[in-house]
Amino acid sequence: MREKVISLYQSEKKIYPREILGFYAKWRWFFVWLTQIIFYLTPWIEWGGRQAILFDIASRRFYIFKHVFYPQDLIYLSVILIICALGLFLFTTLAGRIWCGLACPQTVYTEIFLWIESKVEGNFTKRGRLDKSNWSLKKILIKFQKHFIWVIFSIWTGFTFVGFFTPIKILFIESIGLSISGWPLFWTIFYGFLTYFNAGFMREQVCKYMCPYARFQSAMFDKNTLSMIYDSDRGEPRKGVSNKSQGDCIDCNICAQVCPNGIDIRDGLQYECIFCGLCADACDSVMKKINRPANLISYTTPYMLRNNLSITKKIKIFFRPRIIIYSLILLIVIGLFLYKLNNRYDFKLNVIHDRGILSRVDSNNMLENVYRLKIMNAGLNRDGYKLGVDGLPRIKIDDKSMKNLEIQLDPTEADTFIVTVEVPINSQKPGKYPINFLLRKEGSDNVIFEKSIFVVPEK
Amino acid sequence: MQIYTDNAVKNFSIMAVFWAVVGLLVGVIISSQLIWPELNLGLPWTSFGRLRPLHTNAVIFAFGGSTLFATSYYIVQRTCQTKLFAPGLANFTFWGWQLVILLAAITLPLGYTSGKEYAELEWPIDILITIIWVCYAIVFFGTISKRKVKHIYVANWFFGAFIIAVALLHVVNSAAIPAGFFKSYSIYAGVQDAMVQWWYGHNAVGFFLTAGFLGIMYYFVPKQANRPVYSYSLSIVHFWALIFTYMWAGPHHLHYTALPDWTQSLGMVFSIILLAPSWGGMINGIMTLSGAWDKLKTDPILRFMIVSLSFYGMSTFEGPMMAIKTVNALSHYTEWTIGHVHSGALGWVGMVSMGALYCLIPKLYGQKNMYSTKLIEIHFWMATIGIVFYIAALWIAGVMEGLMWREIDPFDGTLTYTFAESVKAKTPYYMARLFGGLLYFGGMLIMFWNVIKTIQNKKLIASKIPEIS
Amino acid sequence: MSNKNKFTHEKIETNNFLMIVLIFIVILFAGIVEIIPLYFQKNMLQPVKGLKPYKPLALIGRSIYVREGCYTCHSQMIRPFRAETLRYGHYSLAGEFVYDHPFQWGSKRTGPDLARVGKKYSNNWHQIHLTNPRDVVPESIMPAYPWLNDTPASDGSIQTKMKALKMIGVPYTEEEIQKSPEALINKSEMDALITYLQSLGIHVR
Amino acid sequence: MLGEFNNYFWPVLVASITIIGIIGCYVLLKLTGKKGPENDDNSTSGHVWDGDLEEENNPLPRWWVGLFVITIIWGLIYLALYPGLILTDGYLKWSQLGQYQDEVKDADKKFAAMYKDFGQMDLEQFINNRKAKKIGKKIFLNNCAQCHGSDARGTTSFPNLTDHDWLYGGKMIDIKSSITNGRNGVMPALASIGTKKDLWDIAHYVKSLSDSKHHPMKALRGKEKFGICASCHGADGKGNQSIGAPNLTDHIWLHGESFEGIVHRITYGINNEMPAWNDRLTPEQIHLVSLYTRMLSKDNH
Repeated sequence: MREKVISLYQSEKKIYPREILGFYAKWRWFFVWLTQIIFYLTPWIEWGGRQAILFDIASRRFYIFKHVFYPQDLIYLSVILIICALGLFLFTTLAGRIWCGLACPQTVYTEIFLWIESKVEGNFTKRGRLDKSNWSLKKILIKFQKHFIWVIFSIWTGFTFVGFFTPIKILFIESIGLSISGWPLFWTIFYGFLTYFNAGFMREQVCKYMCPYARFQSAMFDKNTLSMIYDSDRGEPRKGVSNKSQGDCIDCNICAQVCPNGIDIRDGLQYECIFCGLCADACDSVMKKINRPANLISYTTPYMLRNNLSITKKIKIFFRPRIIIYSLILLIVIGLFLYKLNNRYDFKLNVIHDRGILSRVDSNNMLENVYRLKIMNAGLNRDGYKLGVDGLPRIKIDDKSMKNLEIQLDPTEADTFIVTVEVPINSQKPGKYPINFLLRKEGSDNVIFEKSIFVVPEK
Repeated sequence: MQIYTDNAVKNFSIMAVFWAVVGLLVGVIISSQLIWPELNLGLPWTSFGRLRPLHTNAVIFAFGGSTLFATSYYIVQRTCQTKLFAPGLANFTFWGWQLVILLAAITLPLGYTSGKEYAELEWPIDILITIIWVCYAIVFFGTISKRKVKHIYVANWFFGAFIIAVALLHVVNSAAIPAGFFKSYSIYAGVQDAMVQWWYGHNAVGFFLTAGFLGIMYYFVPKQANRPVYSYSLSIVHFWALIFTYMWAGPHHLHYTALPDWTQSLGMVFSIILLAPSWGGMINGIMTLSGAWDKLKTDPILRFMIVSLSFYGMSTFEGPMMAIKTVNALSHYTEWTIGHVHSGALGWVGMVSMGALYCLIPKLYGQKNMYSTKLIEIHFWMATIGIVFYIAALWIAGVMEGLMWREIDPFDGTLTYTFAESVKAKTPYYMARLFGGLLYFGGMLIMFWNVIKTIQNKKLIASKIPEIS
Repeated sequence: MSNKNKFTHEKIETNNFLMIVLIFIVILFAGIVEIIPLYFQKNMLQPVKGLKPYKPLALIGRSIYVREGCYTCHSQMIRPFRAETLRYGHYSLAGEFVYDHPFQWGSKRTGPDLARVGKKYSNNWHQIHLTNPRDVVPESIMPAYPWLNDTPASDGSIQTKMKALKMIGVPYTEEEIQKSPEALINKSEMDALITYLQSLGIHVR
Repeated sequence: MLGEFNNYFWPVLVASITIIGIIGCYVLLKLTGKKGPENDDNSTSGHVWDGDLEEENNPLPRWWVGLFVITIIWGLIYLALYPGLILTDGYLKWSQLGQYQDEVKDADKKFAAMYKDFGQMDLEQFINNRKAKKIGKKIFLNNCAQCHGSDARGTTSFPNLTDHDWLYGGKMIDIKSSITNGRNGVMPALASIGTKKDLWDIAHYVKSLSDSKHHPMKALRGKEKFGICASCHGADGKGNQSIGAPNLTDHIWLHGESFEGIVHRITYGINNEMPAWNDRLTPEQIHLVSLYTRMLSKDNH
């Protein structure tokens, strides 16, 4: 055994992916545009005089179009998380790492940054040459230009991100006046830096080493999962342009050159592969040039590749039990979610039985319980509400508290109302009885029922 | 012909599966009690405060402990290519450990507790644990001493650190003055007791639930994937850095308490530094598996391993984040902490143990595979979906209650919510958590059945020790 | 730590004894730095003004608090945030816990913090609440503890308990220990637990 | 923090082990990264266990090393800025109590202006000011409702604040004083003034004062013994607000109206305590909640 100095760490070889256009690339760009338009424009949309989508963490109100959510509504977020996870399971089992290839922000921003890079520095060979060349004024200028655009883009991204959490128009005016400060400034810079660093430098390393989803997804695969496959039966042996007895692959290596993660798909499926399909695009364009059929590299399953299946067979493969179970669970959860969301009233009622006074007898021989009712207006207008109570014979809200029950609340206002409820003494045996409070919004049929208890004490 | 001594391994493996069922069942019961408090049926022995220590002890020390005993005895023999040192002592540790668990299962519901989390057992049991642990150390290090290969395999570094550290933690934290046979008082008080407790508590996670299970990972992942460990130098750096830094991180359980600022700062700094050493294990595991990517499609055991490593990565990222004071100010005392613990416990510890046991049990009973691979598959999916429900619910519940507790009315500067309102708002999350827990528990029942069927088909075999090449 | 890397790791991983010793040394530092100095920092050991060791009935109450695992759901540690001091009272001080063997700061608030619950509710309220929490707080998910009403507080162990605590530094006098059983006569566990709860955090306002 | 230690031994130890430990992590990284046993083909370490377990010689991933180094540097910077080494309180002089005091100061400043306006209000202005009423109610609910009930109508032993019966007077100044300094109504134990029968007679007399059900003969006997009671409750039994002795001639029975209860209180006395709020509420808040209480009693009449 001998000692040998090896480097402290593995320096990543920088990858210079070649630009390519084609079927998959079009889809990729489509998603870049789609996700980015949604991301950059959403905070600017107005609804009813305020920002349509705003997660106002400082005041714990979350606005999504007509809905105003309170911290108690975070259950919807929880359900969305579950839907996302189940959706990820379903899509991965069905179509592999399609999320990674098309819609993951890491991929999308890397794509954008690469595009900027290629516009400034030229195509992949020029970029490689530039990086190897000695530092000169020209190189500095080119590099400066690229980083300048990257930084501007990153800051704008960070700014937009913050705009989801603080009103973006005010933020915009503040930043023009250079008076943005505190947490908004920190998060703008932080998120901007993350974008710059991840999309500019880390790129495929995030997918290779860091991303837990990438690992998860690989565990979701089964043998019928769609993946990027090189048809080695057809392609091998390579270099087959002139010799008919040989395979279709002419070993032009373009498939490897376009790969943003720097792998050669012809070595088989690898964990680095994010299913972006650029190798398939590249190969198809070559196949077209040499008059061979497309799809030497294609998005399929080994089984489908080897057997020429009828459409019904293919459908059968797609609708295997696992897919059906996932879809069913997913549909049920989504259905419940939408139902709950749709039947959600824009006001809330919370009833708390008084701690200090369990029950007592007043001078008119009525047995009384006291409640605090917290009523929240989650709507857009100032509204009035009417309160009632039921659940026991002759139960009613006592006259004194009735006087104070003109409930009027501003939008997003919450207030507590004190209500004394009474039944005639001796009308009930000692014990605890369930009762209901009913709150109706004036001018509508929306009624909230909220359960509580009425305590009748031992003698 | 030399034969491995697998008696204790077999016993511990089976009991690990059994205690997992018990521990998870208690978990399901107490999570139901948080929705329907009457579910203790009016009995003192089944009330939440007595069953929760039973749940934590059962899953950590009974299930986790038995798994660690089983796998470490198995691995240390294979990687030293020799039979166990003092097999009789190993059998003693088995019966002793089961006795400890049994005593715990009796005394905890009866309310005999020292009142320190994860160290609730009273002093006579603590002494028994100490004796067993010393025997464990003798068997383990004894076996290493008579190893036939020159190098100590990396899995054994982790097992070794786990055994030594747990001994130290247990002895220091359990130091108490007895007041009768079933009652004792910690010799530390107040601030000092809190610091000792969380120095112990955090490293019960760090060494029992991390270092020990990394030992399991370092054997079964390369074995099952049939690939070499990814990086030798990474093993070295992350091992020493991990065991050094982990010990410091305890005070992050005491942020913003009466513990002095300086101790809190040290806890936070080392918790952050801990991120890279923790991830070292994940990288080594995942990169080892990466070469066997195609096997994931067909081998459910590898799926358990890769998912457990993903959860390990997520939890060890989340941990340092929650150790940051500003985050901790929100997350501490909330369900978020419980969600974090379970992403580690169900995701990492549970899944890697299941993977290892699925791998181990057929081998021990002369079978090629488990009774049913299909059932392993079903177990895997039930467990994974269960975890998703569990942690998605508790994360959000924690953030919600953290926000509600601190919400100040911008109007008049007073609190917006009463505590009871935050309790009430958590009910739907508790439901989702219970559903997730039931799925995970159901998966474990399937495993239990699968294990029984596998053992019924057993062939008695002697596993030979291969010659040193 | 790095000292062993002056030579290669080869030496360590081929030597069982060296491995054990090095692991032990490496894991020792944190405890030395984080735990022991707390015994030399003055205000960590100084009781706050007015704080006395738990009276016999409160001490029994504390054992019940520990026995029932109240710490699994209730913290006793108010953090210095305005939202907490508004809700629970003055933030907790190290000097309030010097007689707490073991500490009961807790790690989870399924129920509210109890560090200053003393004198906040009436004894009667506690009695009803512990017998069935939902009689007073309908939203509560706390278990009911009716059996505490029926169990006597005294099981003959109070003097053993106080002597044990005295041995580890709680300043009980011989006289207090001598007289302690009297304080438990005709008291139920419910009384004891309530007495303990009413004694919590009352020395700092 | 250094001042809390008697000498430099522990502070120096803490600081040095901490710094050496953190830097040691870096040294470990540096040393291990550089050297490693190499096999001839450079791919594995050359060690083999259990037939097929091997280790590859892959170097550390660069980003991981970067992450490790960044956290180490961050840790050192943090310890320079924040308290951690005992020897220094850190460049920022931060402490959690300092942070708390700042938080409270900021909040006080933020709400001071609002409270200043409210602190001068009279009842009329208060009733017409929605915001002031809402705050008054909130302060009441958060602090007073625990005993007096959310609707302020009290219960046994906790006075109803919405009637016109005031133990210590119902003027703003009285209410504010009650809240600010608390009240402690002490009725001494009077078992010694007579036999058990005498005490029962007094109870009947007390009941007769409000024309409640009583035995006239016993009451008559009780009147003779009432003298000592009159020193606080007055000869006419109308009470004394300066010491909080209740009016016995109305139908309000704070502690219950049973004979047994009355006799028990005469025998053993009673200690009725209302805590002082001057350390939890500001004068402006006390003003507001007093106005709120006044309003409630006004509402009822």
